[in-house]
Amino acid sequence: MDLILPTQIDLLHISAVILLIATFGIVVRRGFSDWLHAYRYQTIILSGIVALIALITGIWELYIVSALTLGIKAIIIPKVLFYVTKKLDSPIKLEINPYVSLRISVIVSALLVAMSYFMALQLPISSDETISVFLPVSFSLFFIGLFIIISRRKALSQIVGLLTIENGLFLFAVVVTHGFSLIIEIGLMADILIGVIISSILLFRMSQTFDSIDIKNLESLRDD
Amino acid sequence: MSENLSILYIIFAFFSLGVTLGLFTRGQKYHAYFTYIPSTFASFLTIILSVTIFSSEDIHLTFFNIQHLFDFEIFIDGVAAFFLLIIGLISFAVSIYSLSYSKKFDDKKNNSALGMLFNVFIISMILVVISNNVFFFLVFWELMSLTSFFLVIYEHENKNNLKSGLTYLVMTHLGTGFIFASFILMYTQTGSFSFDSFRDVAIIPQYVKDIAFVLAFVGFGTKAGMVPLHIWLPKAHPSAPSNVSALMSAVMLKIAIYGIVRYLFDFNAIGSSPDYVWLGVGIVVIGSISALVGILYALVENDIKRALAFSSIENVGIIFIGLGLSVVFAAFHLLSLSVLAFIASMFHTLNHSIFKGLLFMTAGSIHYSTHTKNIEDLGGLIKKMPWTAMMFLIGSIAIIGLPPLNGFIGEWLTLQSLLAVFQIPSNILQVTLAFAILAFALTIGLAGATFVRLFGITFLSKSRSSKAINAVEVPRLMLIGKAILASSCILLGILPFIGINLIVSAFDLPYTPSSPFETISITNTVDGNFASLLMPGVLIVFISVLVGIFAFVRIIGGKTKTIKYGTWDCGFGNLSEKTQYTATSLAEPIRRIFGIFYKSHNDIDVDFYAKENLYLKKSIHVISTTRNIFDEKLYGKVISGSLFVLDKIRKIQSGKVNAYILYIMITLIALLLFVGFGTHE
Amino acid sequence: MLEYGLGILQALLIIVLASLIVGIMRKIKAKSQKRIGSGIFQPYYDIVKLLRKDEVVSDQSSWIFRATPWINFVTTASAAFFIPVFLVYSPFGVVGDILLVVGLFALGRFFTMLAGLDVASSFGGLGSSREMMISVLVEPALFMTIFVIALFYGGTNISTIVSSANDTSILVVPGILFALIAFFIIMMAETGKLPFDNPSTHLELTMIHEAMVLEYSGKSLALMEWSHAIKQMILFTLFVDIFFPWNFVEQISLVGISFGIIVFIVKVSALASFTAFIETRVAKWRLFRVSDLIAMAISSSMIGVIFFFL
Amino acid sequence: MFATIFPSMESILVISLLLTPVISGLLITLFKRKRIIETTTIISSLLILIQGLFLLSYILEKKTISIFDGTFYLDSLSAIMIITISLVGFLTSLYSVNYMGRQYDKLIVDGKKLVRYYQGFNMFLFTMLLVPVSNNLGIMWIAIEATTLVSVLLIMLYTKQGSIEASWKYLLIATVGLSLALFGIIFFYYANSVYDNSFDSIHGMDWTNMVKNAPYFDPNLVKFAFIFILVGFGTKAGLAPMHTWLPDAHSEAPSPISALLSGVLLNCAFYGLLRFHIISSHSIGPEFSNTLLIILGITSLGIAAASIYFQKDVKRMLAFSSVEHMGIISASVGFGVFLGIYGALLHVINHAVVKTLLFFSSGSISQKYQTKSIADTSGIIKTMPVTGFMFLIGGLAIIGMPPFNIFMSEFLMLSSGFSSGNFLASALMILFLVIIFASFGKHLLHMVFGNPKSEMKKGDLGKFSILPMVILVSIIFVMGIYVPEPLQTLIEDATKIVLVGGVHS
Repeated sequence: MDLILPTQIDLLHISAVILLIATFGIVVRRGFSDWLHAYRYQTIILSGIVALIALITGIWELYIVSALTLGIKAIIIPKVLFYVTKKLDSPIKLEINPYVSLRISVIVSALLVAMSYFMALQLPISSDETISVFLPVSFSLFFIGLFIIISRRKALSQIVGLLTIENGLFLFAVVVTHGFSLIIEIGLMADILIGVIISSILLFRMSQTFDSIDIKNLESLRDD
Repeated sequence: MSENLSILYIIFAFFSLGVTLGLFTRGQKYHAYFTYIPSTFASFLTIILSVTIFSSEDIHLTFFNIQHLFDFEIFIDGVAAFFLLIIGLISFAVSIYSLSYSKKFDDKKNNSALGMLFNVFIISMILVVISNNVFFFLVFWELMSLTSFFLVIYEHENKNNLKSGLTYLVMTHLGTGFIFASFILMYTQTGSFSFDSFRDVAIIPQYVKDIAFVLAFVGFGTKAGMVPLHIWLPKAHPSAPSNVSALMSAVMLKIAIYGIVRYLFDFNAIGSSPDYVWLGVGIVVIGSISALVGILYALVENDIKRALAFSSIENVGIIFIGLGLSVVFAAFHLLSLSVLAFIASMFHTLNHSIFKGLLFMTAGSIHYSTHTKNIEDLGGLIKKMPWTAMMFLIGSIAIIGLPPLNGFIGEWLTLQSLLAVFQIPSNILQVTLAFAILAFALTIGLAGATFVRLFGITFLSKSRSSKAINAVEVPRLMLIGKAILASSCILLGILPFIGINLIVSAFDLPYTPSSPFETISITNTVDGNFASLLMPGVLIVFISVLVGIFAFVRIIGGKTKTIKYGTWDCGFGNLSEKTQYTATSLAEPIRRIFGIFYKSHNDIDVDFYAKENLYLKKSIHVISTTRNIFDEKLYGKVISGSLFVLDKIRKIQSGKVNAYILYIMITLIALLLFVGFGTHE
Repeated sequence: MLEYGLGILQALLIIVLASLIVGIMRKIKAKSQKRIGSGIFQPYYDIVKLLRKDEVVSDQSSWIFRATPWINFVTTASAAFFIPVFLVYSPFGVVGDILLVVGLFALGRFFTMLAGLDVASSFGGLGSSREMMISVLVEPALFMTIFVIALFYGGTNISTIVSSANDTSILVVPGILFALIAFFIIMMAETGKLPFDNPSTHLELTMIHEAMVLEYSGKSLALMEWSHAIKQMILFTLFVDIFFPWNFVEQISLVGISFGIIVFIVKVSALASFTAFIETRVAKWRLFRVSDLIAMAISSSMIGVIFFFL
Repeated sequence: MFATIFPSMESILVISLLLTPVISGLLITLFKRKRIIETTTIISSLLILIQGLFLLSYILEKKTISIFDGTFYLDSLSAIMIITISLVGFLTSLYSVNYMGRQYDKLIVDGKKLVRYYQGFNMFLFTMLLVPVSNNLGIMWIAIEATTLVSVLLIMLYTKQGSIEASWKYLLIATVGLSLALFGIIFFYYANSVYDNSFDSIHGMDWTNMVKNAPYFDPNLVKFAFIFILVGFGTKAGLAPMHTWLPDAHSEAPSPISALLSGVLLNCAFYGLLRFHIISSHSIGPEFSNTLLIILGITSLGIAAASIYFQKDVKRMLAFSSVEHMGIISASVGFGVFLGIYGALLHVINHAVVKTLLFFSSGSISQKYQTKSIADTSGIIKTMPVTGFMFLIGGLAIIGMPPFNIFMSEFLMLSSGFSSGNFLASALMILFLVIIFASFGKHLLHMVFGNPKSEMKKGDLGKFSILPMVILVSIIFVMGIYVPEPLQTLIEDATKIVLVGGVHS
């Protein structure tokens, strides 16, 4: 590993902070399109980070991977989701009262970030600089995504939550394993893409049958 | 040795012949003969096999193994042969009986299934008794319960048959769970599943054998119908067809007793040190409670087969008293008394299987000709079905334990072993066992009352309903079936030494086998004659007195005529059958005395000729019901309580996706914390 | 061979003297009620008269109704064979013991109850159901007393009991006293004496034993009466042998035996008159209070047991 | 007999095994006609079964096969999986021809949907076959993720409300669960890379490589990683707190698919969990992962016991019984005794066979009675004697009645529970099994016996649906008393792998 210039280290820190802010952006917003914009920024930052790591570690595959993420995750997936939200025939395009009010969800996400930093300390990963910076970030991305799925009422927000978890996972993979072999990388991307397509089909079906994509009317199968 | 084995193969061949024929002769006219004749031959051969085993040495061989630990091995020693005898004798009589009894099911259902299951049921019982490996014992044990379950719900059109079938299956499965746990406990010590390894006592520590025996006792007790776990028996036996309920009650309960005897005898789970007394006392206490509770419920039961099922619980209780006493005496090294108690309980097992089989068959023939089991609308059947009445009378005299027949001997032996309690050193024990005598004596009294009621109401006086009026005697084959058991009742009663020698040689007990006409004598401590009984002698006294009195009456009285005339009706004119005592009213005084137990409740509705005038009553209708405290109080509470708890747990399936993801997050964090702290110690 | 002769003599003695005792009791009861009453040999005349009369049998009844008198008589008479009267041991003792006697009584009672039900009249049913109730309670009491006696005198064989009672003559032991009380109550219940059952009247309210034999006439009635008397006689002899075992004949001599017979008759008639006296003093109790009386008998025998063990 | 031919023979076999479903999927998309689709699916699943049997005999001789220098690695553990997948797959294809054919005639399903069904069916088989074959854990994860996506497509075949809800929940929970699993895998990969100085990223992800280096992993890291794996694969395997998607998904999917889901897919996820259990028991000893497996096993058994009594829908009840059986399998693997693991692996096969039979028979029953609710179906033995008999045998087998195969494996597992010393867990297991016996028995009896509510003409549905059921019932009866020799040796080798983690290559 060549000597990392100080500027690169605080560059890493800056990019980590920006990524967290973008994730908080998703948590705070209410409208469908706001989520998707926030998600798009997050993915762009993510691909920037990947390029930065590629620059630092000098592994050329990472450049392809960051290009791939930019292409698929930042452009195609949001476009698909925008198309879906336009086609939804439910008039109001925003989430009125999620299970957890926005203010509390911000506090909870901050708590989750703190927890992921505490968890990262437990793990005996100290050697590499990039890992020690980005490991807690990926954990927090993962837990915030999980929290979004739990606390929101609209199906679309749950998809966005799912994608945030995927981003956290992807960051963790790139940081820790410097991108395992390309086949697995492509396999991952394909999975996420198909996942989004299927969930958008389901979204269409839901809006046709329930004419609203609120999770409330998805509770008929239960043990009462 | 080899010819014993060949008999065994022929037995299996005949039974499987019965099964296959049962399957393929579905609709034909003579299907009953095809299914039941093979089973008659096979059961006859079983009797011969068991008798030969008594004399020659045991069969012990391994056939094949399906896994390195599960090998199908057979071990027929004296103990197994004794129970084989019971199975053989009763299924021989019942198969002849069902040759014509199964005609009753000809019209409604494909009764070839009945024939097929009947044969499979008997084979599985035989296999249970002879198998020597835990896995195959449990497989055949549950196969026996499964086939008897299918037979219980044979008429599954009416709802409560299904419900009782389910209770039966679940309770037996609970019992098997306990038996399984006890066998596996023994397996953990010996490392192999075969019973031989359980037999060499050295390597199994004492406390393991204690726990294993207690678990096995509860497991086998459920199947035998011990009190707290008996609720399935009065439900399951009556709903099965009568030839099957005869087999179930007479033989299947004994297979459960076989299990306990195997544990007591072979795996000698009971060491001979005084700290085993609490086990023996426990068995005696449970036995006396089951006896008392069983007979109390039999007394007020109006369905004849339910009453007989309850009386099976009582008799199983008596058998347990005998077993418990033999354990208590063994614990105090009083070997001769422990042998006496053991002979008493085994003799009672043999007797009970005989007369209970007889009684259920007679109940079956009543059901066959009058199509009803409720004794309230029977009556006067002795005139229409004289032979069946005779058989029922013999059966009831035997079951009550009245002198000439075999029940008396069993009871007499159990009473003697109870009376011999005074030789036990510790005082507290003597007093507790004295209470057991009180319970046992009360049971004998109540049994007498029950069978007076059952016999009196069903057979004597005027018939109470049209069903009873046009009843007709059952076909001859059924009578032969019953006659076999009735004659063995009388035989064992008059010459009890046959039974006692049989048991002594089967279990090779250190009891000096008395000469054929020798009295069954027990000497007390000061070797005076504590008690002795010579049944043939009693018979001689009977005959001589009869001849004497007959001569006396003939000489003094001279020839007198007997005139038939109506019963004394205080001049009111012809009495309808309404005026005679019904079954409920006959037991009413006793129900009043044991009120706290029965919680009996009479609801009376009276209707009047005219509303205003309350004195002119048109009719009074009294329905008196007793509640079964076990069903409602004990089981009702337990089931509703557990359902309440289960209901709470299942609420987690709430239907909300967010909640489901929350569960995953919580489990993740909980496990991480569980690990997180783990690493830092 | 001589013992067997004496044994048969003993049994015959019981069977023959049974009606005499009934006559004595009736006489004493009449006297205590200030009436003359019939002679003490009247029961004999009744039996002979009945034996000569024709029988009327109900058309509803079955063979059980006709067989019961014979079975009843045979069982009670054969029970008489095992009871020592003047000899300490009864030669037939080895054949049966006191449990057999109780069993024979139970067999007789079983058939009487069935006969009661057989005639399809409410009287018979009434008698049988009450008899059922009382017999259900008497059985445990009887077995408990037998248990106490067996404990004290080492065995259920009647000859052993009587001979050990004769040797020890330890009447004063409290356990035996409680057994005596219990046995007396059971005797009253078993033979249908007053607090339990009023033998003389035919009133539905009071009769238990009478109700069952209501339908009998002629020979069968004679047999039933006679077997009832024998049963009563056996119970009296047992009571006398066990609790007042004075001067039994040890060595067999003509004078000894005749003296023994006379003493036996005196003892039994004394007991009979005492019970008759008790009967006149007490009224018939309500049916369901009778069970408390028998429960008292059971508890007293239980106390007897505890006294033995402590 | 294959060993003599040049080694590439195995590779042809494995490749052809994987490619057959893909080819038949393509064929189906080309020819749209019903007759052709059905025959191609049957032929392809038959081919898979035959190749699976060949592979089985191969592994029995040579213990392991590894081709393309380690990307595909098969040992006796994966052989068990392949056998279950191919057997159940073949029988399901037979049954779905009859089942979907009848739905097609009743116009519940139109031509397009039928094509989509058979495409999904073949892709499902392909993805499931990929799981036991792949040595690289990343590929295995992708395969399992693909099974989720394909099965979601199959579940949402019908457009009614219930199937949308079920598929949405299934997609969401499964993807969350599997991303957790990926976290775990990457942790293991990291643990492997940190230790192995000569770290070649290509083989880092291979299971064989990980097992070899396992003893030198950092214990804390392994514990963290195993937790993520346990929760991740546990969700997909339907273990306790994460099982919530299972009843909805299995009851809304068409019956043949829920047979595949319940019978085989749960086992694939459990197979993945088992692989990591071997690695972790290699590196930090088996106690850690054993206790976790027992805890999750007993909780899922408890929750299943709690909910079966209250079920109103047949297929939901069967789904809960799958949760119960997965709980028993994981608990008995957790007992960590040779007999227990042997019983668990045997139970994997037994459970797959019996559960498939139950779903087939309940599928035809609900088609005949037009309702899935337990209360309305009664007297099946009268209206549909053969299917009723099969359903009864399956029902009795699933609750552990002795003459059938499940009793044998449960016998082994419970005895291992006692001999491994955790008495509390085994006592709880017996208690829950009895509760389930009572509640399942109640519903089973109500359905099979009694007299049918509305007048219904007697008659079973279709010869094709009876054939697979007859095969299954015969397997149940045979396996109840006698476990065939080759199967015995196969399971013994697999147990050796799981117990000691002995890697042969």
